[in-house]
Amino acid sequence: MDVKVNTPTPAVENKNRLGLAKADYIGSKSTLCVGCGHDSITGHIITAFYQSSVDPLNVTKLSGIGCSSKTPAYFLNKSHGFNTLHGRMAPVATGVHLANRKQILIGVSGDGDTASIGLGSFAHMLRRNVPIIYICENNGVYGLTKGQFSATAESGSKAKHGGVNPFHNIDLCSMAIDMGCEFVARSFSGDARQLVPLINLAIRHGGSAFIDVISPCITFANHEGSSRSFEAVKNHNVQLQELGFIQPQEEIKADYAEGSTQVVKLPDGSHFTLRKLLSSEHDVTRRDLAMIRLQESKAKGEFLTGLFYWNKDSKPLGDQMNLTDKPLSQL
Amino acid sequence: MDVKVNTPTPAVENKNRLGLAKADYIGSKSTLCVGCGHDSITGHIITAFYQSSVDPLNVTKLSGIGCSSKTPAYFLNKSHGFNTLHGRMAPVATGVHLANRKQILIGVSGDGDTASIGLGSFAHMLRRNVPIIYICENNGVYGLTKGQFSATAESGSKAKHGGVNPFHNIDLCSMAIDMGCEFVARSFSGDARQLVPLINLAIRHGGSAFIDVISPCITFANHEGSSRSFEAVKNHNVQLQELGFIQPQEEIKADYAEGSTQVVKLPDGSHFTLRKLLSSEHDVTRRDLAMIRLQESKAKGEFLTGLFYWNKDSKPLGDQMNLTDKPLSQL
Amino acid sequence: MLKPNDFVITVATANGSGSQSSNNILVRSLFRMGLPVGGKNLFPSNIQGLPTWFTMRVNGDGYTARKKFADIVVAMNPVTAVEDLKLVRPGGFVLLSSDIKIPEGASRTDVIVVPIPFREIVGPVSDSVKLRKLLMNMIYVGVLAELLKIPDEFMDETIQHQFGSKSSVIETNKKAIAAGRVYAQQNLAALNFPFRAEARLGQNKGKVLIDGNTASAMGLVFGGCTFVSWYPITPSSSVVEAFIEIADEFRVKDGKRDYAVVQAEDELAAIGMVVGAGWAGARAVTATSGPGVSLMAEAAGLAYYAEIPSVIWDVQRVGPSTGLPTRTMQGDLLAAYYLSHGDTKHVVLLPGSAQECFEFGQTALDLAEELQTLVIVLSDLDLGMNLHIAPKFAYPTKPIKRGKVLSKEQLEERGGFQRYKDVDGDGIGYRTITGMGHANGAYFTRGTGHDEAAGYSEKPDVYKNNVDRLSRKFLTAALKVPPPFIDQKQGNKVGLISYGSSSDAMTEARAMLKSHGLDTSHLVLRALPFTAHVEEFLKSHQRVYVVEQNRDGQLATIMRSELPQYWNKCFSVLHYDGLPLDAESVFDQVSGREKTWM
Amino acid sequence: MLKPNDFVITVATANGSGSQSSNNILVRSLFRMGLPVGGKNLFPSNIQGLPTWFTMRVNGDGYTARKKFADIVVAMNPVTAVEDLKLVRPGGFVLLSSDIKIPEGASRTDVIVVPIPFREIVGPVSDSVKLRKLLMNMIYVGVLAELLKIPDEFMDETIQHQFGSKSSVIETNKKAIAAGRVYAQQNLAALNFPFRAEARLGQNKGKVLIDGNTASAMGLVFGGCTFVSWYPITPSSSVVEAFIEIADEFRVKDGKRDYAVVQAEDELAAIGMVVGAGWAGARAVTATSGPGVSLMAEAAGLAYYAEIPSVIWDVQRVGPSTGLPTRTMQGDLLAAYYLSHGDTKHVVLLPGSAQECFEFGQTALDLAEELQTLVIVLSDLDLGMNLHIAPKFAYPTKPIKRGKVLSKEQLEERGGFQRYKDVDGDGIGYRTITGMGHANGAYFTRGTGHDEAAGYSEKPDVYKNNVDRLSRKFLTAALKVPPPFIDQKQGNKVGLISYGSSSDAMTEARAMLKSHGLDTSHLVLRALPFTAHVEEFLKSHQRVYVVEQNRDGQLATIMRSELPQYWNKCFSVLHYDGLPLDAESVFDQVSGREKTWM
Ligand SMILES: Cc1ncc(C[n+]2csc(CCOP(=O)(O)OP(=O)(O)O)c2C)c(N)n1
Ligand SMILES: Cc1ncc(C[n+]2csc(CCOP(=O)(O)OP(=O)(O)O)c2C)c(N)n1
Ligand code: SF4
Ligand code: SF4
Ligand SMILES: [Mg+2]
Ligand SMILES: [Mg+2]
Repeated sequence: MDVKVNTPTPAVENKNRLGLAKADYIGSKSTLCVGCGHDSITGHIITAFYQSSVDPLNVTKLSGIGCSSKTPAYFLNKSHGFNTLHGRMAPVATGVHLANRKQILIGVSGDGDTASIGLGSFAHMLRRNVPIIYICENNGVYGLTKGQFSATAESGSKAKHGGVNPFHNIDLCSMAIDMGCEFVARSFSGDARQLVPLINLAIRHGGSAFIDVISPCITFANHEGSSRSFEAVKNHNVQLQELGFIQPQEEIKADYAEGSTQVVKLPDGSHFTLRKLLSSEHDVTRRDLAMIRLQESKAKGEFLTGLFYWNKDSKPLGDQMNLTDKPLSQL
Repeated sequence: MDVKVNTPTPAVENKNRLGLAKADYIGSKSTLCVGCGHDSITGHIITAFYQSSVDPLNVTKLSGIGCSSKTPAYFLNKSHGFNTLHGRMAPVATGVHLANRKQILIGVSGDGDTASIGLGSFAHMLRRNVPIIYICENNGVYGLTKGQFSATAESGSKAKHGGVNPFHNIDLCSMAIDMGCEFVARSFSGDARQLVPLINLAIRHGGSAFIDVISPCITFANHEGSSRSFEAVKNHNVQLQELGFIQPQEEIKADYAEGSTQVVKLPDGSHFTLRKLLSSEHDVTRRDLAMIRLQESKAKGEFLTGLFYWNKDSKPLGDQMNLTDKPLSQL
Repeated sequence: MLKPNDFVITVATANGSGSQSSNNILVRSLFRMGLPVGGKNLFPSNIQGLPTWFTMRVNGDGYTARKKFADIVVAMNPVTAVEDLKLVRPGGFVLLSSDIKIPEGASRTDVIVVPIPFREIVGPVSDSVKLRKLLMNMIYVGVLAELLKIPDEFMDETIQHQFGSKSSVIETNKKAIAAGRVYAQQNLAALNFPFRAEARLGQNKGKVLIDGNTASAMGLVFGGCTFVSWYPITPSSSVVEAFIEIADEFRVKDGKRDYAVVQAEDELAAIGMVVGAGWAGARAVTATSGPGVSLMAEAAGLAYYAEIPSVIWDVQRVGPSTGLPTRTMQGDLLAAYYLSHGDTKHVVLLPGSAQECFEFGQTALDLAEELQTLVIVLSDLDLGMNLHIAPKFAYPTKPIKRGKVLSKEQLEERGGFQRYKDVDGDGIGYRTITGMGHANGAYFTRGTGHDEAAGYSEKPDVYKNNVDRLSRKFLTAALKVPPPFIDQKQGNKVGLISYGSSSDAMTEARAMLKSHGLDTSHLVLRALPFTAHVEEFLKSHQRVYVVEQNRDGQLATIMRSELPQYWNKCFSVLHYDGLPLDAESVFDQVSGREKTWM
Repeated sequence: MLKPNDFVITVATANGSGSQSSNNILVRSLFRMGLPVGGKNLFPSNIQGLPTWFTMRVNGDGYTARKKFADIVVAMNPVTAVEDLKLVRPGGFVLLSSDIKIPEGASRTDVIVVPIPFREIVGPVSDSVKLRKLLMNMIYVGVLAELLKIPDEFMDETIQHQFGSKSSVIETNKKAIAAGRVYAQQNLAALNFPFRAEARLGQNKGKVLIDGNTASAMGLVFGGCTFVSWYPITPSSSVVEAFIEIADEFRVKDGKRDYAVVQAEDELAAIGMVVGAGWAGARAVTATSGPGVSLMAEAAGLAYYAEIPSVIWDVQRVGPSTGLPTRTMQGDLLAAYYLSHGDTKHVVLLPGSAQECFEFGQTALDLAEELQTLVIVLSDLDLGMNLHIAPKFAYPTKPIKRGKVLSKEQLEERGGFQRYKDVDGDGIGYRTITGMGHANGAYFTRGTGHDEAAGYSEKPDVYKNNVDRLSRKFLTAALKVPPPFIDQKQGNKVGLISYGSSSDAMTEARAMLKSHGLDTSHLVLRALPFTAHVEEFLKSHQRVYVVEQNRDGQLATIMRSELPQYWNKCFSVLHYDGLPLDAESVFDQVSGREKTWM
């Protein structure tokens, strides 16, 4: 795919290679609750797009419906955005991509939006490998409708006003792998060091890049007994790797000689780095291992985070279809 | 769950323990194409219900829309049946179960019905463990609308009139396991020896019992290049176990002394037998192993069949909810 | 001093700031005094931080509909203060948090702005910063209680009731209220505050102040509902949340429930479950709002054509699309009536009060089973989420009607049955339910073509006969649905037709019209299809105003198409800005047009 | 001997038995002779084995609508033979496979039953059992060709065209036809067969015999459609299947496509993709049928309210619910017009011929972009899947209209834009498209409340102004949609209104009425909202019959609600048994009612 990551220009202080300041990547003021995990993620998105010097005019923002789905209004206000319907971001994204496959798509959805009403379409979007940075801001509840359990809530988790979730929870990462997605990662809203490199990498991914971000709902799921409180997440967060991202022309500062860090050079001259943190061997290029890692961690009751699976050479839907170079929208 | 498998009565020739003949389990004449895999499955369902001496008055039949979904009209015509909407069998089953949880539910769906339009609801039904024998008659195409690829068609498979499927195929068994289903099996329409014991066992399962049955479409997917032709299925079918079912009071004829056969006694006095056929170790009580087996076989391009995962003590939705014993429908 | 018991208070705060319980205490204290009072919450589609308004109206004559302007505005929210100033009518009062600076030129000279140092007053009440923030809202309650002369006893009772056993909470709140009172006594005496609440002891005896959704939930619980599925959506979620709470209290025996509630994965599934449960013999309902109704369209057609008892409880909000999720509208009438493709038409119930929300719980389920079809109840956000006075609900005495369901014995007696045969000439066949235990009891249900014996058929005449019977059944429905309420006087030339949450404003508007010399009749429509009364009403008036809270005059649309002969008598009165209907809007439109005849 | 070129043949076979290509050869040979001919396939919702019927009608006057009875029935299917006998009119002929035994008493004496030993005749034609089974169908083609005197040259041309390069197939088929001919020559001369096809050379020059779905696909391909999504459903699948075939031929350059087609996972996704593609600037359409339309309701509201160009191509079948998937009906008019909750109303196009299916491909996309909204095209199974004569389609010369889309330069010139501002007074704002490259070009689209600048808003007046503008836009739509075709004569008291696939039967019915002394005017409605012509037409006639293929008189319902003042002139003529409309049904109902005035 013709991903529009721009070629470097000389660095100016507080400007990126496009000469844009971070402020050029912000959006309108958030209306979410103070302390909501989603707002942190918005910040990380802004950082990554700024760092990667993506031209906002080449970006299209999408979302479904929910607190999480409001956030595209809070970043990249120079980009077109579409806050669609509850659960329908995936098909809308499919159409948006095919209409103009030169655009970089970033979609923000929630766990209700993705794992309940949108589950089927999410799965099918992944099968088709629609190129989109798909961020699920996963808090285990329906925030905007006031705290009902979502399908990703751990079984046994307690609701704010009593009630225990009896049902098996959906792990969107293992499902994404099962559906053929070629970029599957999990992170935590509070972890800029992990999430920002992941978004930087996702910006350069050819197909669907799915990032499940645990993002606590401060209002309805931050109490004791909630499996998604900040507390619970911090206690159970196990990182698979330490991740890093080095922009094109940026100096590779760290000393990766020891060998425990893998450095992957990307076509635009940037580098992605992974340093193994877990004892179990993992190879991000192997789908079966990714699935096994997730099964193991699930059995242990951990939130395993990191990059699980990645195919560098992912072929987006528009390429599969042999579309003309000129966007269909401009014909 | 109060599964209504009836207590044995003295055996009469050509009658089961309820004193019913096999003819008491049939339905109206099939209108499917001659040679359609679905018709064979209908036969196996009739056999299993007859063998297990299930009273047809305690059975409710459900389906979605498709050639496959027509088949409930072709068996158990003394049972109430509901041919619902395309992709909505799962939620309808949820309501039917809760209205009267004394009924044994058998649902027949197709791969279009289950893996495309019904995918989300299928997944959520499994999460809730709605007790139903859920048979997906999987031919890789939309039979009733004349042969378009379904989402389970192998990528690379050829359509009858040209066209190659470019997309990742959904493996309903691995998805079912991932969604928490506690009875997951795959079989082949032509394999009575494997499928009939599976249905017999499913009749006695507490929760959702999912059986993915490869069922070739003779009209639209039986040509060369189709990954689901009778030919292709026979060539790639790899059996995980040899399965058997021994009804209550039936003599255990085979000599299982050698130890390679596992005999599981069920509460009603029947026995389920598994004889290992594959070199890889497998334990049907372990979800993670089931997932790994499927990943392996997928990588090899096999149709792995058999019982993948089974939790004997599955707790159906109605029990989880603490419903009164009397069916809600009779209040 | 104005006459007592006639004022409107609007409190402007930020969402999630804790004003909800303060407002609740205030409005419920007024209720305890025996006053006619209503409470309306105008909130944003947001969880925390955006502006929100709560309006209480006390009116001695019983009018509790929204008014365009308030007599008293409590302005706590700096973000909206300038706008909030505009909410008060000339001569009214603004209790302005003294933290807020109104910019030069934005203030008003025609109202009395009273700065109040809420933050300072609350200071001594609690040590906790967090608590003080919440208790600020209790200060204005205290100030208002003092200004309006609400005796402590009513406040105390209300607080007691609200917080129950949490005695420390009770004490702190009382302390805050007292601090407000003291401030007012010491500083606001000079105001000569003209509004006053005067107790009418016993006048609210046997009544409750309740939101329509809770009333609906009670109606369903006591109306024999055994199955509920839902997918959360504002403003319908509280129907189910209240159902769970009430049913958990009243319908659990020996730890066992005689009802099931399932939170579905979406609305397609929610209605699918209802159709399944209804088919298998449960009394089943799903609650939703507009977007959910749209998603239920396909299954609605199935319920209609395969004749499956089922209920959709639609608490309407502003559409189209996601619209304004927290604003009110009567915008789903056309969608509900014609829901689904093909020739479909559904029975629609239109509750017009909290009392009716309660009653229609059973009515909807009864009609669904008697008519063997989908029934759609249209409530709305104003009716469902705002506070209305209603008589205490009595346990329903009407026997539950399950319609033509054949038991094993009845089937035996009849020697068989044909599911879709019109034995009784009313278009309604007999059905059996799974597990009924008769060897000839089974039949096969489908949304495809079927004959009288429920066999598959594509035959032209079989299809036609079947859908013609469904048309007959719809005629039967017109005999069974709740007839309209009619208040009619011989000689009245002008009639008004309204439905749903418009009732409060209508009563007031009629009084206003009457005081201006226009005596009007009133028909409150309670269901579709139309009963014969509607035509009678149209016949007996020269001009009929159809009042609706939508843009397109959806009821008028249906009236013209079904009773076209009266088209030139009918005029639409429309209100569709997301706010509850107010009497003035009706009065203005009706009297404005009546002038052309006067 | 009757007059030539006036007969109806119905062939009764089993589905999947291979009769399709035989029937095709027959009907296309008649077409090649220059005759007015239509072909209708009446098939079951099944792949193989169930009964199916193919009817060809040749009519010198050009009437090709369905007739209630056939002149000639070819009875190949033992299962339905007794019923099939009833399809022939008194005096007609039945070519009965001599494998079929008609039970005593079931035969008819008022028709001529001709047993034909198809199996024996086909014997020598091929050695293969399987092939012989298929070729049996060519035998009746041969017999009919001989009886009707269809010259070999036309048959040969057709076969050549049908089978192309497969010369062995051509030979075998010719052989079978010849065998049928020889049998007829030798055995049926004594019949004195009264029907005859007489060539009208050149009369079908410049014309094609085509199904509406293929025509629609061509219209979309040449009308600038760049995006198609679909979920397979009868009878709409062939629109997309034909689109793929035609676009693959005409719109691939250097191996690159300038269009995308996605088979979606369901209809919710299909419309979601169209909305996404339309929003991002593609010309996007999805094809579906009734159940799909119901599932698209929520997104339809989004397209309306967020103003997104999008097209639904609904090939209607019999509803409600899954209904009769392979039968025809005009049952989705109300559903389409009011699709979705809230105040929504959509532009609906009503193609009435294969030619219009073609034209409306571009028209629908143009209107969707000009009006920035959803356009729903209502075709139906009869129009879409049956064979109709149409003029050869010319490559469209109308320029493609993309509506108010601002380029970077235009935006620069204007110094900015407000997405939802009614700059031109027609209710339509200006839009920009992703990737247009201007720093001020972006805006945020939502299905929630928004102001002129596309900012989020819940303000009452902002909401109201916005939806009032949408009402204005709908008035603009009424000026832009295709006006009706009107055939009107001064002095005609009676007018007929019809739409869609009814046209063929209408033309014939009017001729019948005229020959009985009733000269009628005719308005063929081609779109909603109504243009001014509709009212003009109603005004100028005393009685107007609204002919529809549905139970509920859906167009009449809309007419009463929008033009109620004419209610007492309008009468519904309804046909809704799943079969295509026939002239007699119209004639009977109109003349029956006219008697009350005569
Ligand atoms: C069709 C439809 N159904 C229901 C809703 C109501 N609704 C709004 S947001 C939401 C769930 C949001 O949950 P999630 O996606 O997890 O987002 P969060 O608010 O937790 O970030 C629901 C059910 C809706 N807008 N549309
Ligand atoms: C809502 C809706 N969309 C589309 C259809 C058309 N349709 C009927 S069956 C079918 C697919 C059937 O495929 P599958 O479930 O695999 O069954 P099979 O015929 O292959 O056994 C489709 C798309 C429909 N009936 N309803
Ligand atoms: S309710 Fe929860 S998810 Fe929504 S904004 Fe508040 S903290 Fe965030
Ligand atoms: S089309 Fe295929 S799936 Fe359908 S009945 Fe025929 S063989 Fe079976
Ligand atoms: Mg969430
Ligand atoms: Mg299939």
